[in-house]
Order: sequence, then structure tokens, then C-alpha cells
Amino acid sequence: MVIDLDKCTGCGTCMVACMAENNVPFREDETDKRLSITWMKVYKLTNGKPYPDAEICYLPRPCQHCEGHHTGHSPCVSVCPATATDYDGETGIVSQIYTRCFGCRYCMGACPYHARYFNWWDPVWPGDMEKYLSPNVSPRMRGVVEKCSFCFHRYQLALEKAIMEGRDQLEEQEYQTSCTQACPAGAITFGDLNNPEHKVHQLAQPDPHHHGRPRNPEVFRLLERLHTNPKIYYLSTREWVRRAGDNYVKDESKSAHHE
Amino acid sequence: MGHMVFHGGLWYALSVLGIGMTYCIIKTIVDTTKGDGSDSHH
Amino acid sequence: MDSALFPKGVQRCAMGKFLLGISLASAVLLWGVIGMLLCWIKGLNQTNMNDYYGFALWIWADLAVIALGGGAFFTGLLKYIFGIDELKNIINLAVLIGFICYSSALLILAIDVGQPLRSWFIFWHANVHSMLTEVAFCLSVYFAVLTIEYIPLILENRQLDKVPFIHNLTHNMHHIMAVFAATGAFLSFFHQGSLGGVPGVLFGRPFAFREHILVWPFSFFLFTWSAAAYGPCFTLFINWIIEKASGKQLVKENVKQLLAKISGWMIITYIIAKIVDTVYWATSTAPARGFTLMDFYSNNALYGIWILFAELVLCGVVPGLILISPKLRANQQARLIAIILGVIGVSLNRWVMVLQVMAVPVMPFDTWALYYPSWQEVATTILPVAYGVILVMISYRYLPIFPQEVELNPIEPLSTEAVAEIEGEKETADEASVPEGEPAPA
Amino acid sequence: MKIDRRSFLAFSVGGAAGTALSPLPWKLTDDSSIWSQRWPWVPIPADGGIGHVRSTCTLCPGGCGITVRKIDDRPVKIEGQEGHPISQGGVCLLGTAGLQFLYGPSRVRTPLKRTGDRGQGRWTQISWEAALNETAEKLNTLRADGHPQGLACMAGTDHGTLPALLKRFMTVYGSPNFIGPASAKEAQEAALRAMAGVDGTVGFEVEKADFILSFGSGLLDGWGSPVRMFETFSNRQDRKTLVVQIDSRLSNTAAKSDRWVPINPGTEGNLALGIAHHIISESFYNTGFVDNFSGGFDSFKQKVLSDFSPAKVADITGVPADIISELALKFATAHRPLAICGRGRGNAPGALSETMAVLALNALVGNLNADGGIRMLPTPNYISWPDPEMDQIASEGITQPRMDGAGSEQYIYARSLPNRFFQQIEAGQSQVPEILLVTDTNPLFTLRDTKAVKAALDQVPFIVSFSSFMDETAQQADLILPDHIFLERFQDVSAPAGFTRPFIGLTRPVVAPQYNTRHLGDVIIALGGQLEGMIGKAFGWENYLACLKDTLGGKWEGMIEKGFWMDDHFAFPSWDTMFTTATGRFEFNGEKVAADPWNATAAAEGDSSTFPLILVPYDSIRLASGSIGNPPFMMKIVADTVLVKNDIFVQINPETAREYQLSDRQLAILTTPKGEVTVRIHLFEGIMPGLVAMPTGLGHTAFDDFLAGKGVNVNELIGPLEDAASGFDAAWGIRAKLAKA
Amino acid sequence: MSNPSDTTQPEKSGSPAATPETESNGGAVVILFFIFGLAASMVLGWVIFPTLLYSKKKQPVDFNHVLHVAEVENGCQSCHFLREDGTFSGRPTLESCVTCHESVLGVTEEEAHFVSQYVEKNREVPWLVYSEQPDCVFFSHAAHIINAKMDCVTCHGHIGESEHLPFYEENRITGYSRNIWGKNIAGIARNTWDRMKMDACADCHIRENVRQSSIQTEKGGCFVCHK
Repeated sequence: MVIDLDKCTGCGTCMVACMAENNVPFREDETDKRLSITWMKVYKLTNGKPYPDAEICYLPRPCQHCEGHHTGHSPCVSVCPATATDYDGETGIVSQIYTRCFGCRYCMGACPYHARYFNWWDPVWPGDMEKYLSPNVSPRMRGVVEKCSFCFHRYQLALEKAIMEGRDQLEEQEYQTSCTQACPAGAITFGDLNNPEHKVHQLAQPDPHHHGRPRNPEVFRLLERLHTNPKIYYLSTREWVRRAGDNYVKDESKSAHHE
Repeated sequence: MGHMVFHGGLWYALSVLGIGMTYCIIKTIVDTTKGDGSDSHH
Repeated sequence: MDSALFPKGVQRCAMGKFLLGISLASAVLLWGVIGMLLCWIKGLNQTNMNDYYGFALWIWADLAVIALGGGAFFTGLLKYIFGIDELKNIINLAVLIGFICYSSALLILAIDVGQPLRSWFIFWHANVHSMLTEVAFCLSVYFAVLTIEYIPLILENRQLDKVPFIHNLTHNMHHIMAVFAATGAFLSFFHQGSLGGVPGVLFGRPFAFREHILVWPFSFFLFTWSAAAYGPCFTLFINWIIEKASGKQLVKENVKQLLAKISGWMIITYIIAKIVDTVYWATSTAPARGFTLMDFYSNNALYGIWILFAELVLCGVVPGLILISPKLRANQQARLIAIILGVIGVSLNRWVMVLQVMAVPVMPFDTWALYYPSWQEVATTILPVAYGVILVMISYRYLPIFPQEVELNPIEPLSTEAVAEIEGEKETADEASVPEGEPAPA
Repeated sequence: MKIDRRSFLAFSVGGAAGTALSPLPWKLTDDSSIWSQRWPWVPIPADGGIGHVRSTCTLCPGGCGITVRKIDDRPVKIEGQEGHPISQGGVCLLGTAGLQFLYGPSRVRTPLKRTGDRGQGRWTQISWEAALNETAEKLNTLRADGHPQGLACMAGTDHGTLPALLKRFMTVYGSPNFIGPASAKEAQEAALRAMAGVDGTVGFEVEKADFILSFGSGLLDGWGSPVRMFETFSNRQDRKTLVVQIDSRLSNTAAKSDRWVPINPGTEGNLALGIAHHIISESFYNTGFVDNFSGGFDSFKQKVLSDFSPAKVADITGVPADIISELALKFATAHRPLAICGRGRGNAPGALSETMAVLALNALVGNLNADGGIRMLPTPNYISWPDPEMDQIASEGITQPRMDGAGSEQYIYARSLPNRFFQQIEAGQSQVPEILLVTDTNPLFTLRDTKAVKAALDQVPFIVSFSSFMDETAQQADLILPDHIFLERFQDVSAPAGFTRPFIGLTRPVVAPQYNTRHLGDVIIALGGQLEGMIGKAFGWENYLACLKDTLGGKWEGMIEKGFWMDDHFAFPSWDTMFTTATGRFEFNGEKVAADPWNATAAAEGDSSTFPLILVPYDSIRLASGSIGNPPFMMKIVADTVLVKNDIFVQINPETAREYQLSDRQLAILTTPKGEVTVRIHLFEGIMPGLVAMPTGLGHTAFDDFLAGKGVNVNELIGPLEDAASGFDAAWGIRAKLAKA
Repeated sequence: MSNPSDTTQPEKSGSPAATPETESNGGAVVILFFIFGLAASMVLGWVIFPTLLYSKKKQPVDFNHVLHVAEVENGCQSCHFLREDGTFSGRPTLESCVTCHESVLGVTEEEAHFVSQYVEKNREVPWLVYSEQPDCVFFSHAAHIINAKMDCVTCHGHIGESEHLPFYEENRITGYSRNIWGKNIAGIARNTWDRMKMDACADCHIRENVRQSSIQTEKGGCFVCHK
């Protein structure tokens, strides 16, 4: 997935589309963001300059679906004691099985992106809202961890359709995540990073020899230096934004990025 | 690697404990039914 | 009234006084149980944990008690494997403490997980790459060891011991205790280590991550080492409390000093290793990920560089030096201060390796996350303490925990017989064991 | 043999062994886990066949197309509609959360009659028959008393068959008091009438413009058709379009624009004229247009040159003179320049002069009805019903003056003045309506000075609300006749905000009505039938659907199929024919604007000594600030720098904070001439020192627990400001002070 | 276990052990009681427990598969079919029944009941699905029928050859159909259709090497069958 931060307006449609697609529960008070389940979360970055030179940039953060420095060694997958979260070699998606998870939350401690959320409460849908729940995503019970799944159920459904039509390959457009589809600014591009045909590949130009590090100079990944090898690529023409995507020791040159 | 250490260690430990306790209990049953040892109290 | 149950030749406080103590502890225990039930019935929303603090007070308590309970395996190792025989006079206590610590740890874990009913998945669907799996397995198996080590103690109760079967069982178990102790030591080495691995492998958390040797991060070895080093401090500390509470000396000075000395050298060696590790981490591991040492200790209300100083110097080097110096460790006060500092030191280390890890922001645009526990968390964390107190009280009252107690506190009227009794028992027991010694292997 | 302890022991040991060897413990362990994997209280969504229905969203005036995904009969998600002329397959967050309105706890599920005091929230459920009878009875009595003008009706929109039915109802009943909305959209229409004599709507062809000069319009904060704006913004890079945002705050729009020009709040109109000054003095303007097709240019020119010199404007607006002239140059020399107005989301109309100034600016560069310019669209004419027969009472009543004064000599260009409507009542300067019908609007929340509105409502003897939700105004009603929501009904959506082609969207039922509600159209028709006089005759359809089909005639089939009707080949009249003023020219100063438009800078209410700061409301796309409240999903993503627990945050510049010793997240007392509230401080480098910015859309007291009581409604703190030229609410802010709590 | 009475106890239990005859007798008694306990708990666990665990529910209508399969053209697919988008319509809707049953056809009680209760009232029949999988499972019939070319029997057994619908047995604790665990309380499956738990699926997936894409387990990826 490639997210164009120059296009993102921070409207939050991706967040809502994600919640609506994935049966994400909500509560009366959601203002404590450390208790609020948002698989897709939009962060607000500022350049720290005073008025009127202040600048804002929004950064949407789904699960980064890290591949780790060797295949499948995502920060979270390797630590889950019950194999409730797994790295799928076929799709490169980090799965989360709510019925397997017993809620030790080790994966949350392992994830530097805070992309994992715990169900502290039983999910409750007020009024008749249970009626809008989608059968394609199973609602989570209290006491388990959940996170962005790259709308994997859409992949499953697309595959079924393909099977009906006697195909075994999916078209680029057949499998798109809910956020990608919803973004009114068209800031999100989704596809197969390994497929040169796909737009994401062309935008990110992942370097297979450096764990998919982007070759496009205007593209960066969050916390590249932790070797989490994420699948979310961010695009920005603004230097300060790209710089804000990773940690640098004071006065460290950008090149230190590629040590 | 961690795999092997882990499993090896685990099964080693479990078997030691298992065998050890079985040995104790069986031996104790033998001792007790033989009757001696217990008498030494009185 | 219940004097028939006391170990031979010792005096115990009046039943009333005893029950009073028990009920006080039970009150605290009850409070904890309420908190525990709330967490089980209503869920973990009862705590102040959040998505930044998936691990919090409980996991710290877990790591801490396991470290403090480390005295059990290490003393066991020293006595049974290295054959340091004086330690037989304090090993019962070490085992008892170990048993309490580990059972508490397991209980806390059972409360901490979001789905206790599924917690057995960790065994059934184990992911062997996960440090936590290693912890869970070794922890539960080692708990079994501790139980095996604790059982004979219970069976040595004067009345139980009269039952022939039990008497023989106790005897036989003592007979091969070395094997169990060895297994225990082996297991402990790994789970203490894997507990250190829990934070050490988090390569997404530069504050916790440590470089690896083979499959294990440095912290793996440091945790084992620190548990072995500080565990005995805790054993001595509890011993001191019991002696104060009972108003008797229960363990001979030379035994205490011996253990203190061993602990001291362990601490010194550990702290050197720890400092090396810290320096390497601060100068190489962290900077490679874009962090300087001070990034971890600034811009927040609680975690200043003081915490590092306190852990390494105040509660590390200092107690270490005190305990290795024969003059100082002979001095009651100095020794007490040292062991208390030691206990604090290891707890602090576990705190840092759990809670500060969660507090440090990793994403550049993220902020420090501080947290304070809810009363339910506090209650459930204190629960094991109360439970421990109760178990110690009962064990001390009815079981011969301290072999030297009789000798150190002779009871005027029947002291001689009492001693005789004990000697007699010993001999007969030994005699009895000799003949069965041979056929056993067959 | 005696069962001694050993035997018992043996028995238990055997039992234990046997149990361990039986499935019992293992199966129980497994099953207890499985039980926890599907706890009875965690819902399991029913599976079924997947289907899609196309419809049109009516949650805002944008008119976006939506596709509703269904599982069997259940709508499960609202998504965009590919190839829709307005939203191009996109959808906004409010639309996406739409299903939460359908099933939400704040729905009014059946007709309600007030039993307790107003606002007390005590109701009895009544049947539709009873509800209609009671309403009809009241209406009949009022009419029988001979002053039907005592009936007033407030509606959320002016366009489409539903308002048309309401207007028709009012007419045949005999009341002139149909009070429509008054937002930036209406202000633009008023300006259009005043300057071009055109009775229609204003379209902004942002898709084709190559230089967009936005006078505080929150193009990314909910202005116009939000989705259309988002798309225009994001793909402008490919078109090399520049966007300059003039704003007193680093709004999302400003942040995403190519350039942000900070300005003193409320002075956008002056800046427009300042730019006009430069364009005229440097004669950058389109002489072809100005000389041949405009009127009043000389006086306009004179006025601008004398009163709006860059220096002077710089002084008022705080925008340096050189930047003003630079903007003028860029604007005038661009191929397809476009100036846009309507502050923030455009909820408030603002002074007519501001809109006129911006329209004049567009006229100067001759982009009226030009590609990428201002498009003048005639009012949709598909609603052509025969004039109703009027009886004596009606024809007399209809001639009575409107309560809000709209359309009078003084406010000739305004259609409706809701704010003035309430101000007049509250000030006792107009007759108090005896019956007030409210539909699709929530004045008690959306209008400035809510206290005054409340006071006015209190005086109205009988209020009927048609709201689908228990909103603030509905809470004050005596009777609630709940309407379907847009997912349960047919409706035509015409003249979407700012769109540039004749367009009618079709809203259609995607699910059977969930509760005991009725379509407003059906209710009006039914009500008409129950009234005495000729009223019934005016509604010759057996129900609304019949009416809609009849009205749309030939368009219907296509709309059912495509979901909308659009006239792609609409020929925009050329300059020589497009203006229908007396002179047939574009009147720079407006035709018969009562007051001189050009010396009207609406100053903020309050004196600067007691109130050193200025409070400005700001719109955020994450907060619906219209008649409906934020759905839970949107409340969930409101940032913790906007709302924490129930505390609302106001943005101030760190400099301002230093001045008043305030720190980030600290509690403070915010006071304005209209009221005092407790707020939290959010330090923001993107706001001009001396300003306090508060988000709109919070502080609801009605709806459900997911919305009520959270934050403060900025309209409590800001009073309306009557624009002399139009009667519109010209307020853009108010003076204020901050102090530590 | 240690209460004051213990003080006098050792003599009681200690002395018999001393004298030979009571010793042997005592031993026999102990062994006897041990066997009692063993037997009792075995019966409890293997016989009584299963009957308590499952509730028996009758289907709303006693459907005759044999009869219908004979009537319809293309077997199971006539009522249980894949939709065009690849999703599966397992539970026949009233609509499909009504195509034949708008009025009573046969003479059976059941059908009269069916028509009067459901067709006429236009109510969907609340069928109880024996093979109902938990909500967390995504099962693609398309993948199994079309790609793997499996027949219905492999998983569903010979239900299609039944003249009467068996009881629907529901696990009182989990609410699952008994068919998931299988009739055999020990969970032993003789036929492919005897058990529908995850291990049953996994075994086949491993055997057939179906998307064994999990990095952790080197077995099937979770998201192949889960949602």
C-alpha cells in the first residue's frame, strides 16, 4: 500500500470506512485515544515552526504488515505465544485470529506503530445497530487483540468470484481495501508490491536487495531503521515530512538512514 | 535452534520429573507394604 | 491447643495471636480476591491498562516475584549440585519462598490475560518462537519442581510424619532431591532467561531491544544472572522478617553470611555485565535506531536518568560491595541495608524492562505514555503478598522449616529429650534407608 | 467391611484416575474455551446474498451518489457510486457512517405527543391518525380564526419537490411564512439576483479553473459538495491548478493549499475589493466584459479606488500590500481564475457585500459562465404544477408581510431570514406564529444566539416537528411526526451546492422503513386532505411517490436506472443574453440593494477593552454541524485536541497563551457578550495571535448519549449580526476573553 | 488435613499395618474401592456426560431429502447452490420452496404443516444447520466444489439420502452443532464427514498441500479459512 501524504487531507473517511467495513465497535466516550479502537489511525504532524510558517501533514497509519528482516519475522508475529497472529507467505498479510488470541497483549508491546488494539470492553451496538454488521468480518469478543487485516475478507470474496469465472489470478482492482476505496482524495493506492504491473510497485519501487526499501526518493516507510520492513509506503514531496517518518540522532544526516 | 533447545529441554525436564516421582511413589509403596520403616516410630 | 502439630521441640505463639495475624492477612487477601473477581467477570476494563500499556503493573509484579523467587533454584543449585551443605539450613525457606513467588506469578498471569479460559492455548497451540511460550512452559514445569520440593516439607509435619507411607515418601523424595533440584536449576536458567528475552527481542522497541548471542538477547542472560544474584537477598530478607516477627534467631550467622557472600559476588559480577550491556546498548544498539541515551530519559515526568543510576549504582554496585566485604557483611545493619537495596534493585530493573519500555515513544511524532494502576490492579498485585504471609505463617508454625531452630532456641524443661528425639529420629531414618538403598534401582 | 479413611481415599484416587481417562475434563476444557469464542452476548451477523442499491445522500447539500451494500435485506455499508457526476465514486465520512443514523438510538420511532414541560423529554406515543387529527384540528381552528399567516414553516432546503409541496401547502393555507435556509448558498443566490438579475444558483467550476482564490471557504472542511472538492484538490496537481487559501487559521484547506494567506478574520470582503483595486488601477480587468456587459462600473471603480487602496486594505486585513497586488496579478493573469466565497463550510450567509465583492472580482476577470469560472444556473424548472385554487382566507393571508421580513423593500434579495425570524419574535417586534412546522432543520442548534432562539420558541404556542431524530428543536415540539430518513424514502435532490450543471439526484428506499415513521410528502398530502377549504384540491396525488413520478415525468425512468438526471449539454447563455437586470447588464453595485454594499465591514460584537480577544468558529470535516449531529463513528475520530471527555478545546496561538498565562490542555473560562463557558486550551501555531478558534458541531444537548453533553455549541457564544443590505446574519465571530479556570 | 483429631489417629491407621492378616484384607479393600471409583467415573465420563452435554432439537419441518432429490433436476445444487459471485447459498429460502409448494402437494402431515405455517404466513423456515461453522470461519464452497472438485458427501455425509431429518444436537455450553465435534465423544472420526473441527480441515489441507503459507507454523495460513 502506498499513501500519498500530499493528497491526504486528514478528513478521516478512511477511518470511518474501515470501522464500517470491519464491524469495529465504539463507546460513548472515545476521547481517550489509548482505549479507542481505530485500525486505521490518522496522525497529525506539524513542522514545529511558529505562525505563520506552521505546516500540517496528516499521516494515516494502518497495520504496517511488517515482513521483518527475514520473511515473516514481524515484531508481533514472532512474539505471539499461541500463533494467533501469523504472517502469510502468500499475501504477505499479518493475520490476527480473534478466537485463537487469549489476550496476553505481548504483540501490542512489540508493535512500534501501535497498530494493535485490545478489546477492553464487550462490544455493544446501541439501538438496532447490530443490524448493519457485516457477515464478512467476525465481531470480536472482549479480551482479544484486533488490528487492520488489509480487508482480507475482500480478498477471500474476490477469489471466490475468480473461481466462479475459472480464473486463479486476481485483477489489480478486484481486491482493494475499504480505506483505499473510500478515500475521497484518492491518496491511497493498494496492490501487489511484487507485481511490476501494479501501481503500488511503480510508485514505491521497492528494492528487493534491501528488504523492499523504496528506491523512489520521495517515498519512505515508517521507522525504516527498525528493520520491521513494513508494507506501507508513504509518499511526500516535503523533506520535513519524510524526516518525520523515522528517528535520527541529533545532527545526523539523512544518509545515515541507509546504513 | 531455540526450537531444539526448547523442546529438548522441556521433554528432558518433564521426563526427569515423571520418572523421579514414579520412582519415589513406587518405592514408597514397596517400603510401606513391606511394613518396616514405619514401625521404627514405636 | 494445636501444639501437637508443632515441629518437635519448638515453641509457637498462642493460637489467638496466630489467628489474629492470619485474619489480618486474610482481610488483605480478600480485597485482592475481590479485585481479581472483578477483572475476571467484568474484564480488564477494570484496570488502567490501555493500548500503550498492554503490559503494566501485573507483568512487572510477575517478573519481580520470579526474580526474587530465584533464591530457590540458586540455593538449590548450590546445595545439591555444588554440595555447599551449610545451605541445608536455609534451603527450606528458599523453597517455600520460591513456591509462593511462582504460584503467585502463575495466578497473576491468569488474571492478566484477556481470555483466561483460553490460556491453555499457550501450551496447546504453542508458538515456540515466542519467548512467552518458553516462559509459560518452564514456569509451569518449574512450579511443578517447586511443588515436589515443597511437598516433603509439608509431609514432615510431626503428625503426618507418623503415617508410614508419608514418612517413607518424604524420605525417598529427599533421597533423590538432588535430581529434582538439578532439573529445577536447569529450567530456571531458561525461564528466568526467557523472561529477559521477553523485552530483549522487541526489535520494534529500541529501549528494550538487545543484541543477540545465538538466539538469545543479552537480557536473557542478565535476567538469569540477576535472579540468581538477588534471589538470595530476598531469602535473607524474608528470613530477617521472620526472625524479627518470631523474636528468635532461626538460622545461624555463618549460614547467612555465606549466602550473603555468594549473593554479593553474584551481584558484583552481574552488575559489571549489566553495565557493559548498558554501555554497548547506549552507544551502539540504540543510536543505530535513531536514539541517544538521553532520549529515553528526558521529556517526561517520571523517567529521568536517576532511574538508571539507582538501578546500576545505588541498588547494584553498593549492595554488591557491601556483601563481598567480610567486615561489612558481618555487620547486621550493613547487611540488612544491602539485601534491601538488592531487592529494590532487581525490582527496579524489572520495572524498567516492562513499564519504561511501554512509556518510551517510538514513532517520532508520538509522545510519552505514563500510566497509574487502578485499585483493582493494586489489590490483585498485593494479593500474593498476603497469600505469601499466610503461607509462611502456617508453614513456620507447623513445619520444620528451620532445622537450626531447636538448637538455637532450646526449650528449658524438655530440651534434652527434644534434642534426643530429633537425633534418634535422624539415625533410625538413616538406618531404615540404607537397606532399601540397594534394591531401589532394580 | 467398614469404609475407613483409606478406602475412601482409594475410591477418590480411583475416581480421579477414571475421570482423567474419560473425555469429561478435556471436553469441558475445550468447550469452555469455545464458549468464550462465541459468547452469547457477542452478535453473529446473519449471512446472505450480497446486493447493491444506488441512491443519493441527503446528509448535506452536496448531493453525492452512494451505493448501499446489502446482505439480503440488510444494508451493511454505504460506499461511493462509480461514475457519479458529482462525487465520481467517492464518498465522505458522514455518508459512510450513514447507517448509524438508520438504526441509531436517537431515531424517533413513532409519533410523539409532549406530556411534560417543553424540553423535559416526557412524551406519549400516539397513532398517526391521532397525530394528524390533532395537527389538522389546530390548523383548521387557526384558519377559522381568520389569520392563517399565523402559521409558519421552517425547512432545511429550498429546492426539490418536498419544499415545493410545503410551499404549496403554505400558499393554499394562506401563509407567506415559509422560512427556508439562509446559508452561503442563499447569499450567493441573493448576490446573483442583485448583480445579474438571475434567479438561480451559483456554480463554481473548480474542476476546470487553474487558479483558485478561496476567501476563507473551507473547500476541504465541508464546503459545497465535500467529495467533489476533495477530488478536485487531490488531482489538481496533474492539472497544474494553484489554490490560494485566505484564512485566519491554518485550516485543513489552508494546509493543503499551495499557499496560505493569513488574514484578519471577517475582512475577506475588503481584501477582495483591495485586489479589485489593483486589478482596476493596473487595468488587468477584462475590458471586453466590463465595457460591453456591465453596469455601474464607474461608480464601483471610483468607490474601490478611493476606499480600498492596498495600503488601506493591508491595514484592515493584515495582508501586506505587496501580497495583495501579487495576488491581484496572479488572479488577473491566470487563464481560468476563480474566486470562491462562503466562510468555512458556508453555514452562515455572511454580509451580502462579501459575496458581491467576490462575484465582482470574478466579473472583473470575465469568468462569468466561462470555463472554470462562475456558472449561473437557472432555478430547476421541472416542478411545474398548476397554480392551486385559493379561497378567500388564503388569498388574504398570503398577502400579509413575512415575519422575517425577507423579500421586503429593505431585504429585497433575501428569500428567507431564519435568524431574523427568531430575533424579531424574541424582540417582540413581529407577530408570534401560532403554529410552527419544522422539518429537516434544527434552528435551536444551528442558528446564532441559541438562547434567543429558545426564548422565541418558548413563545410559540404550538410546534410540530417532522424530525426523524430527537434533536434540540424536536425536544421543544408539542408534536413529533417522524419522517423516514433518506435510506427509507424517495426524494429528489436538485441544485447541489456549488455544482455547475442542471442536476437532479434521486434518493430511493434501500431498506423498508424501520420504525413507525411516515414520508413527509405523504403527511402533507394527507394533512391537506384533512383541512377545510380548497387545500385538499391543491394536492391531486394519492401519495408522494405518485407526485414525484408525475413531476419528473420523462426523467423518471432514466433516474430509476442511473440514480440521477443531468443535462450534460446545457447551453449557458452568453454575456449578451445572460443578465436579466433592467439594463440587461451585470450590475457591479447590485440593482436595488437597499444599503450601500461597499462600506460594510461587519465588526465583531463586543468592546475590545473588556474582550481583548476574538472568538471565531471553525468547521471541521470530522464534525457535522448541520441539522443532524455527529454519528458515533465520527465522534470516535474527533481528535483529542478537540474534545476530551466532555471538554471542548479552543485553539490559540502560544503567544496568546503566554499573554494570559495559559498552558496546553489547561482549563480556562471563555467569555463573550453572549455567554461564558469552560474550555480547554489547545496551543496551535497555525492560528493568528489574538484569536480563539472553537469548532462547530459540538455541544449538542439532544440526540443520544454518544453526542449529547459533549463540548460546547459555539452558537451559544456568538450572536447574529444583521446585514443592513440583506438582513442576512453577517456575524463571523465575536469578541471574547480568556481566563484561567 | 491436619486437625486436632489427627493426634489420636496414627495408632488407628498405624497398627493394622502392623498385623499381617488385616494388612492383606485392608489391601484388598483398598484395591476394591479403587476399582469402584475408577468404574464409576468412567461411566460418568463416557456415558452420562455426553448425554447431558447435548440437547436434542427437532427441525421445524421434517424434510425428506430422498423424495426431493428424486424430484429436482440437478441434485443438491438445486437447493444448495453457488451464487454468481461465488458465495454459497446453503440454507434454501422459502422462495425456492414456493416454486413448487405454493399450495399443498402431497398428503403428508409435515407438508400441510409446512404450507400452513410458513408458505401461507410467508415466514422463512428456521432450519437448524447441522454443519453450521462458527462465525470466525470463512468456508469457501466454491474453492472446494469447483477447484478441489469435492462432492458434498465428503464433508456432509449421506444426509442427502435421508428420508427424515435427524435431531439437531446442540452443545449446551458452546451452542455448536454436535456434527462439528462429531458423534464420537472421543472425537475419533472414521469417515471424512464424521468431524468438522479445524483439525479435520487442516489434515486435508496439509495432505493436499493447500496454501500452506504460514511462516510461523509452516502449515496453512490462518487467513485461508478464517475471517
